[in-house]
Amino acid sequence: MLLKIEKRAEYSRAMIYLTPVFALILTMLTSIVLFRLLGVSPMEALHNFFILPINTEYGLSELFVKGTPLILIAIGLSVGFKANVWNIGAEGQLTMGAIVGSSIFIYFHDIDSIFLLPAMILLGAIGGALWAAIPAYLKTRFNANEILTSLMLVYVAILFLSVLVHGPWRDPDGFNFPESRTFSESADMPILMAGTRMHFGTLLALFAVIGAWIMMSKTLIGFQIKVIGSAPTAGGYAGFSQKKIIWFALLFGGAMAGIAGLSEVSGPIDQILPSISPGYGFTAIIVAFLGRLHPVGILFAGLLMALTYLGGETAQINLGLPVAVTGVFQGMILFYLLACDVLVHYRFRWNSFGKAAS
Amino acid sequence: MTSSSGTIPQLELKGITKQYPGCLANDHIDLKIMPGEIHALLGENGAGKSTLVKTIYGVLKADEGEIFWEGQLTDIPNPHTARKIGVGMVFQHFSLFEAMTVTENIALGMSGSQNMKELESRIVEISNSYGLPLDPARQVHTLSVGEKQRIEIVRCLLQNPKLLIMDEPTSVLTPQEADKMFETLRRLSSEGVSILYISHKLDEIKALCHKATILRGGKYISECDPTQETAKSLAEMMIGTDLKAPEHHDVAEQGPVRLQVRNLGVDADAEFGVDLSGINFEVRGGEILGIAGVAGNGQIELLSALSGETVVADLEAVKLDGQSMSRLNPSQRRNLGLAFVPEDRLGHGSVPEMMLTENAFLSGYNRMKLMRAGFIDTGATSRYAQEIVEQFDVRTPGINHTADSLSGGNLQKFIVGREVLQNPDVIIVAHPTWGVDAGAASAIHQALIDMTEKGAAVLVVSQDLDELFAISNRIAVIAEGRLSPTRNIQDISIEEIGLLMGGTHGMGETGGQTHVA
Amino acid sequence: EDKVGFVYVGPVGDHGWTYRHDLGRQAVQNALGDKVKTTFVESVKEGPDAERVIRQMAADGHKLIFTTSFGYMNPTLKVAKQFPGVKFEHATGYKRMDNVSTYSARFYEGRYVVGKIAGKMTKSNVIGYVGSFPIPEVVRGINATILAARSVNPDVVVKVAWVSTWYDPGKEGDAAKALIDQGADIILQHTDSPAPLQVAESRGVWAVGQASDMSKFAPKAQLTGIIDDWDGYYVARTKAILDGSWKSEDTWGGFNTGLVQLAPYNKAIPADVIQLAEDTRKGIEDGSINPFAGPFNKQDGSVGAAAGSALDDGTLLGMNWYVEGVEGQLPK
Amino acid sequence: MSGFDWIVPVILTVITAATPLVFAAIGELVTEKSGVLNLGVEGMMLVGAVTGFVTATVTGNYFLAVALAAVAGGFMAFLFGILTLSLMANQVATGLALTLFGVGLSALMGQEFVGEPVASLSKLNIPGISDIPIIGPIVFGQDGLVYLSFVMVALVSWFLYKTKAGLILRAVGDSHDAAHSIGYSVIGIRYMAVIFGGAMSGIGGAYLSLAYTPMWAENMTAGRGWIALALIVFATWKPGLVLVGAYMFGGITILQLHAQAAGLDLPSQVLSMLPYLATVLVLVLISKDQSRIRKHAPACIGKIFHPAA
Ligand SMILES: Nc1ncnc2c1ncn2[C@@H]1O[C@H](COP(=O)(O)OP(=O)(O)OP(=O)(O)O)[C@@H](O)[C@H]1O
Ligand SMILES: Nc1ncnc2c1ncn2[C@@H]1O[C@H](COP(=O)(O)OP(=O)(O)OP(=O)(O)O)[C@@H](O)[C@H]1O
Ligand SMILES: [Mg+2]
Ligand SMILES: [Mg+2]
Repeated sequence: MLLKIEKRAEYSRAMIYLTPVFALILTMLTSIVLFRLLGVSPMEALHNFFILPINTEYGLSELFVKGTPLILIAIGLSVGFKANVWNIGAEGQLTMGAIVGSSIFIYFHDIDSIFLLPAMILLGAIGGALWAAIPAYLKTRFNANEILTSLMLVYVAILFLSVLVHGPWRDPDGFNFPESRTFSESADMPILMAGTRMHFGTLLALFAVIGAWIMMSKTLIGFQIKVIGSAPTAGGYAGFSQKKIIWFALLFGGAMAGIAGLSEVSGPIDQILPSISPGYGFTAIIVAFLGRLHPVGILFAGLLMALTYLGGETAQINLGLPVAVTGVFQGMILFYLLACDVLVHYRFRWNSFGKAAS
Repeated sequence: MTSSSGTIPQLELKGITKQYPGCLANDHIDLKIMPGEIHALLGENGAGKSTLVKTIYGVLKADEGEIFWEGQLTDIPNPHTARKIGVGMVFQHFSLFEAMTVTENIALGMSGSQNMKELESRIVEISNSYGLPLDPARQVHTLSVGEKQRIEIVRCLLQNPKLLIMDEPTSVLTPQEADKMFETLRRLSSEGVSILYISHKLDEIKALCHKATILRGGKYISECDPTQETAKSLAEMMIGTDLKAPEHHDVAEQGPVRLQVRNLGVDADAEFGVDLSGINFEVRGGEILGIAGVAGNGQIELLSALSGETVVADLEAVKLDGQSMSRLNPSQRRNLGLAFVPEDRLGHGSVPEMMLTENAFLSGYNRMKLMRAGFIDTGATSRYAQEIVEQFDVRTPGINHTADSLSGGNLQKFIVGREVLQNPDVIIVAHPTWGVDAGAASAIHQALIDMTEKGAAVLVVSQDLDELFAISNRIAVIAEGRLSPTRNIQDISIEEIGLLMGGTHGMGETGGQTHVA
Repeated sequence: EDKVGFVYVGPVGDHGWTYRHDLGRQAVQNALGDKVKTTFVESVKEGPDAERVIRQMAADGHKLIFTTSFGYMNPTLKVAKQFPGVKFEHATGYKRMDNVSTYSARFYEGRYVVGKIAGKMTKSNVIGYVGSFPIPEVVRGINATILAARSVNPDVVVKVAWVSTWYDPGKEGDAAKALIDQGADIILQHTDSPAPLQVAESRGVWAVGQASDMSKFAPKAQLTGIIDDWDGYYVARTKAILDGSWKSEDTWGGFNTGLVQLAPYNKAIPADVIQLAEDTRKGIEDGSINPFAGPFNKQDGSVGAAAGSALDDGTLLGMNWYVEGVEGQLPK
Repeated sequence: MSGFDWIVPVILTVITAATPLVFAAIGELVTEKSGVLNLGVEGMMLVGAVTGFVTATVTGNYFLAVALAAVAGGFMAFLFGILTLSLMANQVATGLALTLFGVGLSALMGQEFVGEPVASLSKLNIPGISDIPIIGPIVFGQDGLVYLSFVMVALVSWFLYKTKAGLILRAVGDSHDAAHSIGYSVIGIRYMAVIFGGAMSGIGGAYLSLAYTPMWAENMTAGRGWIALALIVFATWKPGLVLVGAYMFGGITILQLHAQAAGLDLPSQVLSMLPYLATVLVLVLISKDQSRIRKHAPACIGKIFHPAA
């Protein structure tokens, strides 16, 4: 007798919804051990991680604030991953989006116009896309591996931001501290719900989810992306250009990351700081795969990922659990989610003899 | 287990059963092979042939059943054991490593460790003595399919097998190459080596094999002596019903020139590709032009210049109904009325992980008007896919199943159907029945002949001369990137074609025997 | 039981900036543990996360919240507006409100003393300085060092290597090595890890500890160390909350408040140099010495401060130029 | 400073900066050659770093410390293997999750050891020989791990290209289906390659906490795991080039610090960009020769293998 993993003839729809539940149950079981070891009541810890952060309206709104950049970026990346384009430099594109998007405010901060914010969002998208255009160019022109180029450009973008914030973009009234002036009313993302920080960027993220869904399932470009990603030769046969798709995937991913960056600085941050993202560009990669590269999946995965961060903060405050525990706990949840996913396409069977059920 | 007397079977299978999820691939199959016997395993696509031989080689584990090797009950848990007791196998889908050299590939197929220098000289020695020349230092991805197969064969021969399993070995070989291989097999047989031979080419089976076991739907059907049967009777045993030969219509009325190629030259972009030069031919409406040739003589380059995957600068080079297509991409060419069935059905003609509906959309969206208001019209796409499946008898549980879940023959029918239903003016088909069983092959041939009746021009590129002679009106041969003048099919013999094809690519000598149907 | 919250920018295990603040928190817990409960959140990134964490603490019933990084300035103010009943203390910033105090330490006073020692101890007349980012806080320290060093040894120069990070032991160590290879025989740093001291120890040159006494890492090389000591301040401010005397104020304390301290002097320093250092420290403490008193020139030769005058706090706060004796261009 | 005096210390600095990268990259190279992409290098390095440090502090035995660091890194990789090889989870996501996990786990393990110094790994010192100018300190004055890093590169190179086992490992990375059908245990071989990669990352981490900067601090790898990953692509999966890449990257990092200390008039951040920009530039130059990349890049990288049986 042997436990055997067997491919399902067709993927299981039920498992798509059930595996997160399995993962959650496994997480809870393991948490009992983990938190006992740390001398904390497991029930209380789980309550702090999963319930407390979002049991108020404000907490719930914060879930969206934290989830917004993750979802925006993951949507962009998922399109690239579908096309087999491995952009892992979203963090840099986010940074460039924030920089280019806010440049218009930094240089023309007196502007008071309803067109300012739309212009900033547009420029944010352009900034991110331009930064992603570098790997796209190097890939299509010189065949340079985009994993490496996009990753290296993350460091360059962050250092470039540092140059700006420590130099020309400093708030003139800010005693030379590395911060820009704070954004004016018309450069701010409108708040969606009074008294919270949930901002227009969240709507953009929802649009992105719906838009990407339509694009990938209903449009020719979405179809082309899937074909090129899955069988480039078949794409060539159909007349789809691989280079064009590489460009599109990187520019789209860059633009989404750029919008995420801009919506962070003009949303909750309100100014340019030396660091504008706690690694959203990298975390979003996990979100994209956790969401199985599907826009709706990404929406949920982004919110779940955000929740683990919020939960980590709550657990620190209320239970004195160090941030390290959040990392371990997060890693554990992700491991279980990824592991349980196997059930969507495979099933376990006890391999006994001669059982040939059909 | 050393002696192999004349009465103890080399290999005997009893009640081998293998269940895949949702498919009983082998259902209590019995089989017996004597030493020195060449034994054919016949069956339609998906009958369970590959499954059975993979079980013998230890790649798969049977759910039930017993294997007797030289009369003794033997467990073959993995290929290493199989090789150790003397089983060698040439896979249907090559088990080769593209980024490695011939020597490395062969070393990988042998147990234990080898001295590479020594191995190289043995490769040269064996491959020459059996007439399968190989350059041990070449990287596999630079080789033609025929050469790739030689690697697999030489890999087996190096281990002095007592049983050699060959899963569709000739589907990629020229007649000359195939004949060479038959010589090799007969020699092995006379040396006492048993051979289990799978092929869809029934004439071949008749000429080569002593015995045949026929499978259908995973079940053992019968055993027979192929020399006493006709190709038709063998095929009918496999299918279980009557086989209709394609109705060949004589050149009823020669239509106008539809596809015209003038002085086409292409520089190959792949490292070991073949440059094309001075290619001239035309295909008229209502006729089938066949292009024969050994793989690796420029077919890939020619096909991609015709399909639009490679664009050509010279506007005069490729024309459809008088309109230049040279600089158009594949989808623009389709709009003009071109359809194309590539050689590699999985990954080129279709996207393996995509559903049949999506694969129908892949090449059909323009001509079949499957887009509405800028969006994919899923309803129309499904109807189109359904139509292909029904009209071309594609056996699949449903149009929502992925292309890679279809057997090769069924997928080929689907792809041909997809192109044919687009009602093209010109259709180009590469290797239309590669590895496809007799029933499916005749359906595909019929579809192409039907196209000509509608006035379309059909271009078939193949190295299967039987096939070309069965359906073409005219024929030309491609060799080293150049095309011979076209000849009417009545005016040329298989031998002549074989001569034109041979002596060019890696084969040591020209001429020799040709394979006669 | 009242709650006092701390928001940290790094992990408490950084052995630098955050580590010292957490020692301060522990001091509060030890001193007033029967009356207050301290909580903290570590590794809170400047930006939206900071505002959420601060707000959550405020909403959770914390009476006093210390936000311990410059980048928390605006988030602190935003939350403070929504929670007028909660008191906030923001480290190293310059914006205050009725319920927001600011506090910082005049680390440059420590650097000035260190500069005197360095000027005396250097043989090569090159002081190496491992910088994090070119912000006024760091520039001030560099300038204080060279002013002091030149006051005892006019030939001294300071070479700076910026590592563009607060915390990367490897890179900080590499910068120290580069500086030593360029002739520096005293390594100063404005980054958080003890790596530069370890390098100095192994290369046989002098170094100065940062934030904590780092002599464990460089028993032979550490001349002294500039210690951040928030314990007293945190305990005092918490007490003020408990007895209701808390007022919004700006604290920028030096030696005189105990916020800045020096680690024990290395035994290898000659007595007269120790004497000089101690005199300087006392002078600063009692106000008779102002590190930024003129006359001195800026790097470009223009007057930094004229004789008889000294830089005011506003100028110090925004300092973005080098004084004479610092080599290289200040990144702008 | 006269003549070439400065060269020796610069080279010594470059060696220490490059060594952890060499370890992590050469291990991950083997993993990738078998067709598996493990992005969790950073996490594995950190767990190795803390394990090595704690062991050295507690036992004072550096040999044991390095060995246990390798075991710890290997264990992390084993977790990754269970998920991606046995349970067929996506490798990219699992690798990233492994990094999150490793950062947290190492911090938990090291909590009690922050701010504790440990003696640096001792250097080889052969009186007389190590004092030979220039050659002496560079060739004969390193700690054991530096020599080991070179040995590992040579060993991996020999293993991959000169042994049957190495051939099999490359074959598994080139086509897992073919390897399976001629009888190799794809999963088993990949487990070994993945665990070896983890062990090397663990040693790379231990080099940081025991030799480079002998201390433990949270997150002390500061992104070196990512650089190691990039170096493999840069090296087009060739062991020798990994060494070149690591030393080039380390070299440019050190030189830009020297340039600053020497007063070069450029923003420090711009100088800090140089190693990254140089890496991209060299990659672009290398990428022109596609056939070489095709020859060395594992075709199956990141793909999930599930045997049909
Ligand atoms: N890995 C697999 N998973 C599920 N079903 C499979 C698998 N491999 C084969 N099958 C099924 O088993 C049956 C037999 O397949 P097999 O490959 O043995 O056919 P075959 O006789 O070799 O066909 P062909 O002539 O096309 O090569 C097919 O119907 C197929 O659907
Ligand atoms: N992963 C799989 N899941 C389900 N069925 C599979 C899978 N892999 C292969 N099959 C089945 O295996 C059968 C045979 O596969 P194989 O690749 O041998 O095709 P084939 O029919 O032999 O085609 P050809 O002869 O043209 O090579 C197919 O019918 C297909 O249904
Ligand atoms: Mg088969
Ligand atoms: Mg077949």
